[in-house]
Amino acid sequence: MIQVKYFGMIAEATSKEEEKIDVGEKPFSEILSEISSKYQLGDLSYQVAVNKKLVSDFSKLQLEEGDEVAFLPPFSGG
Amino acid sequence: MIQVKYFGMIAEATSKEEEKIDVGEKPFSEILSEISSKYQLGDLSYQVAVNKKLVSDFSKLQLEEGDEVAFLPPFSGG
Amino acid sequence: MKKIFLEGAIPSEFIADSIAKHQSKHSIGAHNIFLGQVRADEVDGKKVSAIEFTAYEEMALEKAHEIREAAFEKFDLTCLHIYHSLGNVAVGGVCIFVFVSAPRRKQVYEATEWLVNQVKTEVPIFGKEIFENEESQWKVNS
Amino acid sequence: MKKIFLEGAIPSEFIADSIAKHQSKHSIGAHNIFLGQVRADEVDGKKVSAIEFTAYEEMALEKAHEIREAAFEKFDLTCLHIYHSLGNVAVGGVCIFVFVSAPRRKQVYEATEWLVNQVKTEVPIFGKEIFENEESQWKVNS
Repeated sequence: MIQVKYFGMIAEATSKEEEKIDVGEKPFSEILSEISSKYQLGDLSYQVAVNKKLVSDFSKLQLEEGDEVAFLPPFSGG
Repeated sequence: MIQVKYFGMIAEATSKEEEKIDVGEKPFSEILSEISSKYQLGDLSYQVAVNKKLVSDFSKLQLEEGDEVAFLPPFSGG
Repeated sequence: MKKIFLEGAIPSEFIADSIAKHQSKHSIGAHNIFLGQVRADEVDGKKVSAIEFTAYEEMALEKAHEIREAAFEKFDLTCLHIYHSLGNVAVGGVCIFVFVSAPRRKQVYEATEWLVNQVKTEVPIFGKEIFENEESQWKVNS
Repeated sequence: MKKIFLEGAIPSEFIADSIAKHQSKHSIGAHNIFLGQVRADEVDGKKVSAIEFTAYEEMALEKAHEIREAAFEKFDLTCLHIYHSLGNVAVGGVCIFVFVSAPRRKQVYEATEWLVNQVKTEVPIFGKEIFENEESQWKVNS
């Protein structure tokens, strides 16, 4: 199981702030596209962080039990 | 009569903050050198303001009754 | 990890306190402070009445920590503080407070500007502009 | 002519008050504040304990007025304030407070820096550093 967190306009689209997902052996990119289609995030702009670090190369990443994945729309603090 | 004001280290050298001086028809440059020699200001760095404006060209200036002349050492506010 | 979030607008007394606390540091000669204040912007005839801030708090604290370290590398500073609001900040309220102190003034302006820009672009904080008619839109940083 | 001088150190409450007063101006999005604080510099083994400020006050007010006008020409500002101490300011005390407000942040840092430099070079204020042993020397701006 991994922890998935949604923020800002992404949390509005998913109507939830977090959820646990069972990912088994699936590659990360597949998990991301499943979430994206489930909640129709296709038109939204976002970055993905794993364990609080932004990820740019999804292909190299294999999630582990307990990882925290966050969907982050453009930052707009200040 | 004109009003002469001294500030900062110039006021320390003159031991006074202001005085009235009778200048008659004397040119401005002559008044300045009289004051400078009287108080031995020769080694000190200063600018002169007439009626609150810094003066750069002394030759063109003729003082009038009631003018205010100020001896200003380098500014060091802030 | 230093705390950066405050609930609601940052009060002017909080800012005064931070200033007063630095008066015992006698190597400091210059402070520079940036405050971001919520503006009553108008969008299509609707007026902003507040911004609602949320954040990925744990990541934001880590990022703020990295930014602090980088700032101390980059500029000759004695200390620096970053604070940001969470939750609702009405127009006129201060939502970001960046405070830079150094022996001399030369670098404090640039350091403040750099820090504010880093917070805006690198820290996962999300602002939602609430209009007077209760509609809202997600804030976009320029 | 706006008043710029305060007797003694500028209290943090005074700064907080100035900030609070701007919270009703809803076109403002960014404030930048510069504070100069008296440093315990060491010169030939003697430590500065205070700076004693005097000024040619009438000329200083005229100059500050000119600087204000020039700043509003040069930068896109909503308001700006300049305050400077007269008399004795002990180490750790704030002796200059420059406060710039604008709709957006872009120019506030540069405007603050420019204003502080103008005050230091153009306004007839004279600082005398008082050492702990009661000797003194005239401050030189760098």
